[in-house]
Amino acid sequence: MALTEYRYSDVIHRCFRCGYCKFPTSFIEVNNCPAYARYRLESYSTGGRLWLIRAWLNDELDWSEHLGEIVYSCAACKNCAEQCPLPFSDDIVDMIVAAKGAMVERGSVPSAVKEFLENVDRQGNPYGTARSKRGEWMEGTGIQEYDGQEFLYYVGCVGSYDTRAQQVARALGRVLQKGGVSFGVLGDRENCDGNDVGKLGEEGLFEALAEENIRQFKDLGVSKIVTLSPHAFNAIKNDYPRLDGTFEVRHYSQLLRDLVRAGKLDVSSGFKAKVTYHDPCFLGRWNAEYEAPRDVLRAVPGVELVEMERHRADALCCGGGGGNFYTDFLGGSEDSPSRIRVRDACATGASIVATACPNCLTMLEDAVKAEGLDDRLKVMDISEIVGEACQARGS
Amino acid sequence: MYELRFDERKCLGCQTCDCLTKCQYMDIDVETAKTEMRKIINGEDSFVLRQCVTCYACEEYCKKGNHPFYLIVERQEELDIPPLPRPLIKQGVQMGVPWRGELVVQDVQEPFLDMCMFPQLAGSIQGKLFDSVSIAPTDARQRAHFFCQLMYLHYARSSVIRERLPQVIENIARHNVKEVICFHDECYGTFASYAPAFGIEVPFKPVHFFEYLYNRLVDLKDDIKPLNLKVAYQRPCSSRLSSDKLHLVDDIFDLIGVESVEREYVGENALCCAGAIRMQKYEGRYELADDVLRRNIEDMVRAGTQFCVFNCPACFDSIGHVVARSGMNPIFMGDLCRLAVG
Amino acid sequence: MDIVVAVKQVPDTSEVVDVVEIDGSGKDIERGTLVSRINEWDKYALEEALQWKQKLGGTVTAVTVGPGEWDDTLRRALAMGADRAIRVDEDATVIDCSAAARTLAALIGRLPHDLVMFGAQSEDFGSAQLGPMVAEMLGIPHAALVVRLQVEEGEAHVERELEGGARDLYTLRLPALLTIQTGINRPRYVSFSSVRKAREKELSVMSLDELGLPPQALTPAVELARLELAPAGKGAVLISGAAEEAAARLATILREAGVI
Amino acid sequence: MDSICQSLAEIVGEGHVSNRPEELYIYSRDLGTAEPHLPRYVVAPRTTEEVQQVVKLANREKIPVVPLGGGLTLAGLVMPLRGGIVLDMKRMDSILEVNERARYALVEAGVSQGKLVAYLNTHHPTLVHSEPGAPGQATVAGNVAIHGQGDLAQPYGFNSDMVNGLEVVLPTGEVCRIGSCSLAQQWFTQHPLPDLGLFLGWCGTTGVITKVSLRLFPRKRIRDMGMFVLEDGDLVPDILYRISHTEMAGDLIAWSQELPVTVSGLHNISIFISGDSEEELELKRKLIRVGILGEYIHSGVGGLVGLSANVRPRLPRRPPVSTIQDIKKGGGFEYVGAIMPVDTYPECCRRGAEISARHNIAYTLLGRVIGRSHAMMFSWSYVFNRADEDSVREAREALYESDDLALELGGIPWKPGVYGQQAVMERMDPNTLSLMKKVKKLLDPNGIMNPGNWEVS
Repeated sequence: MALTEYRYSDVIHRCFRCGYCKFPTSFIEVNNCPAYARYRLESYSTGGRLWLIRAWLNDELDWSEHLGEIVYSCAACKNCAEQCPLPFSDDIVDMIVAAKGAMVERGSVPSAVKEFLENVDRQGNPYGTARSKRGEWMEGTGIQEYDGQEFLYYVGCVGSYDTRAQQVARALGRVLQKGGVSFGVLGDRENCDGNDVGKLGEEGLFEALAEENIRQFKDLGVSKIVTLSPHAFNAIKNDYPRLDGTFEVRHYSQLLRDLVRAGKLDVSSGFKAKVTYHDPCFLGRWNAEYEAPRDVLRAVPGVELVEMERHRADALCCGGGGGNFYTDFLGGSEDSPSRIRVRDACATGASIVATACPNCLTMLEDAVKAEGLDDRLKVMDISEIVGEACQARGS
Repeated sequence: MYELRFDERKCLGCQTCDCLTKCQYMDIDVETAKTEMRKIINGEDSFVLRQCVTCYACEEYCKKGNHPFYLIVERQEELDIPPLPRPLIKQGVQMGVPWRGELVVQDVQEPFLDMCMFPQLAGSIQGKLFDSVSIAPTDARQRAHFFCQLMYLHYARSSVIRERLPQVIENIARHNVKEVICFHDECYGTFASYAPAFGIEVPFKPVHFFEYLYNRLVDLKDDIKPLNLKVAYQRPCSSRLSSDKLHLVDDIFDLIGVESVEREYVGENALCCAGAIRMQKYEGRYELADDVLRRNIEDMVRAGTQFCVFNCPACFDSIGHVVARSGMNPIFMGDLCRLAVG
Repeated sequence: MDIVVAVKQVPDTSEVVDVVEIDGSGKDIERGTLVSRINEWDKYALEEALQWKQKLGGTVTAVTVGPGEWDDTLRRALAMGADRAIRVDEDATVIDCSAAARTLAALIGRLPHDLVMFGAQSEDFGSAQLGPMVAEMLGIPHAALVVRLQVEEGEAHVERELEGGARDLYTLRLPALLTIQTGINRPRYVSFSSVRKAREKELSVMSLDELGLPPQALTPAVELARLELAPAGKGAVLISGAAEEAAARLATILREAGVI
Repeated sequence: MDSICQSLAEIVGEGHVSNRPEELYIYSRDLGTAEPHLPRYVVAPRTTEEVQQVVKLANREKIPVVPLGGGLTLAGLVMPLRGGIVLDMKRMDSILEVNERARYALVEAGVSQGKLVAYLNTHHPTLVHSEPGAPGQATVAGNVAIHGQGDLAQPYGFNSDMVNGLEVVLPTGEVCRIGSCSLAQQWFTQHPLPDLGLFLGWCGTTGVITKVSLRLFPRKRIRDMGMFVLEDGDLVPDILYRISHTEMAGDLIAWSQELPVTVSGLHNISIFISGDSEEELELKRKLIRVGILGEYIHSGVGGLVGLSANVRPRLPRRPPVSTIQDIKKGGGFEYVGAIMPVDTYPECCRRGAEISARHNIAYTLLGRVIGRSHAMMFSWSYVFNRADEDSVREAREALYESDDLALELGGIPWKPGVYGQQAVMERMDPNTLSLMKKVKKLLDPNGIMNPGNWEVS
């Protein structure tokens, strides 16, 4: 693709590389951009990335696996969009996604990205595990297949296939049951929501997935959706409508808050621990939902909620966004964002780092192991904490 | 060129000279008032031209429907005795120059709300009260095309108003609406008082913002939850050009169930925000501004004010934070009404 | 430079070994729940062909013998960049290599071919015979397990992979047939939109007699007696814990096993 | 990977070295108008020892070394003019010590201005450093290496006058400490030892600064500001002189710009004050407003906005957020800053506006007082469109003309690019020049440190 065909050809040169995109609002650390945190080379900062993209589209640079990795190491966490003072700040992430799109159309993407996309195309999930195994997580939970219930509980790929995340998918199921929510799941019929496929620049595949899902949801008469993953929440809330798929979608943390407030969920057994909350990008910066998860935690007796120095719109991403939980361009170092993040969490003195995203959960959990913090810090999903808090006393 | 239609005979024949005798900033008896007005009419210098703090009030005091304040400003300019330091005049005059693009005529329907220099406040034009309203400008880069210019009465630059106003009126008229609701008192004053006073054609009917609010509230009567608050209204200079609309403030307060507090500085006797006074060049003006502000605020507090209600964004900007600092809530009239209808 | 690439569609068993089951006949696996895809090796053959077309011009034609569903794979080949695709309409799951070879030879024989490329083997039956057989039937030279290719002046210089990573080099006069080993290149990603665009490209279907072959041409030389699943392996150990410990643990296991 | 890359990787770890086209591309480009120059390697060290080994290797192999901080000089001072190794210091970003009582902070060279501000805000709210007003990623060490100034310049002078001690890796590889830290772990003063000021202002041509001890100052609880507006720029020097006389003001900045139209043709003096109490502030306001500005206001030549308990100040963020580079929607911005006598302000403005007009760029002129009007840093800023070669050229020419203007008016270009450096050295006393040459030769026999800059021919 030539620069002239690029959607942002008239904007991309306007990045000055002043570097605000690397920081949180307070400027306390230069590593609030996950990719820059990991590599600490200008090429991996958002500004550097934009300049490199422009150089590539201008034929000043050839495509290389390394260039691909630089571009795809963007976790689409939106910290740059949050911090960039220029008028086009809202478009920055999309400028990078559009460049990924150009690479996808040329067929030159890093191997890990290729696997991710081919797996989703074949099996409806990035791991390439059989579609026929998607529903296995729900065995023995008594959770029903969707059949006209009030809510469709959309689990997503990570919750369906990752062993740790499956526990969370079940935990949330149990909590919803306890809360008397009428809901069902799709099991093997569920397909990838496409959020990360889109963020990897494979617009065609994203639309195919979205249209397929929308058709299925409509056929089943779904009107309300509750998602386990903020990624699915983001896609269904912000992208499906333009494909004529408008549903009343909520992230589960929002639903739990209502249940607790309405007294439909008895959390009186409580959960005694000092807890810090990690904001998932696709809940926080992408959808400005910072309070619901915190409200839920505050509602649980015994939970002492403490904040990390960087939180809410300034939270450091776990490094799993934009498909990186699978492609892993940000892993393998003590500078990996997930490891920095668990060190941040540890510094608060909390014994639990809670999150509300299966991607964050698995990223942080691996990081806790890698940091050897197993004995000091436990990674839990909010639904698990609530789950424990609504165990009837004594049981 | 447009000229001020000032009836000298009315003025010279006036026995009360309320314009000057009622002035809150000058202590003038009828005799002096007569002499000074005569000088002013004859285009001679007068201490009035220097002592005037440009609060617009005399436009309201004058019972003869004459335009003493417009006249004073004319003379301040002719005799080159402006109340402000020159750099601030230059700055102010340049503020109204469109420099970020030509006028973009949006397609709008009535009711149409003219936001003048304040598109950034469009955020509060929403909800039931405004559901069918379309507004312009919506983009800060467009605002100079809608700027009513009346502010320059504080700058002894009536000529600038006359020079630019016709174009601004033309810009608004190009939106093809019969009625133009004026978000800002200043705009209403411009179209309803200043323009006629200078024989400037206004091809649409200006509607006072409070008039719209009042009528809309009447429509929504059933949705109104009385707020039961004690409020004080901060009268802007420009409301002196539309005293006939002042009753709407209390009418609205009644509708939304707020009590306007008993205070000294109210109605004719209201104190301005003193924002203009603070910038003036004469010795003591800065201190005067502080004094006016202090008296105004103390009066509100003494009366047990909970909310201080604004129409003019300039007033809000210059004293809103002091109001807040003194334990009251500054709020625009529109937002107060929105609270009431939920 | 005209290149013909033979491709095959296979069931995707990569991630799902445990769900593979033998069907009633005992001669095939349950294909019900399995999704199918292009044979891994064939991707490399196609990529290699396309890269040479890019360098030298000419055409790339993808061919296969198989049932209607296999059009998906041909479409994928077209999406990758092949100019046209031809399917001989026969159920390849019931015919043997020699039959398939005869059919393909007949087809390829009718097409312009300076180079013919096969994947080194198939993921399902993995006999690795088809390429060589076709070469023999066409009477053109061939090289198997090619990991490097250089084409110039009517000759193909190839590098083959041998046991233990040894290599040998040959020069073949064109036309020639090569079976391509994985790793020779990095097959491109085929974007969804290019698959959509490929729908406009030519995909023709031929029958045996259009190729002038009698039905008995498909009589198998060998017959599949029975399929069996490999018995589940034993002694798998799951290592958990922090990276350092895990690594240490693994090292000891390997040492004990005498692997290192 | 060639052998040098290999050995660099052994020093700093593989992930922190690159000779790949992508990194070389990014590090070959400055944010300003300077033409790109490709490095051969990019290295991001974490410790002084690593820096030391890299420099030793470079000195042995005679490869240039260019230390890079925030990369925001805009004058191309951190571009590898002769190739070689770009040393990205930003990984060395630990704040090692803040001594409240002696009021200093000891930081590694890669610590950003933003981080120091944030760290002091949270952990030492009564202390503040002189923040230069560049984007937050500018580094403390980079700033003193170029004689930067900050928002405490008016009361306390150049940031490089606030250095209590340095750790430097010499071009020949020795780690050397300057100041009290050379005797013991004490970083509170450079004096009374013999002056070894061989690194400040040398732009990395005499060694790599790895640690800086920077003076901190009392941080008052409340900030306030006023804007004094004038038409007549000739009044500015006098007013600045008189305000600084009151000793009540902090940062003092006179500026004049063509856009937005509102401020066009005017001169503004931004007056910053601070105090621990309303009383203290009010005293300062009065002394400045009534004592100094009153007569200008009453005569109608000056107007005051703010500096009042009853006017809410619009205070800039620290570090400030700048968007000037986007004015042309072109992402390009560079300025010539020069240390000038305050009296030249009017002439700097007049001639600056002419230069801007010649190159049809809206003029943006600013003078920040340094010390009690001892000098000012005057900047002529030019925005350009990075995607438009002509626009870049216009800006570049305007910059050269501004360098010449600064010298013509008796000032000295600050952190000049190569063009400005040459212009300065042409006018310099030959003995001074040869002393510079001797110092450079002595410290850097192989000429590996940031070659092409401050090169005495």
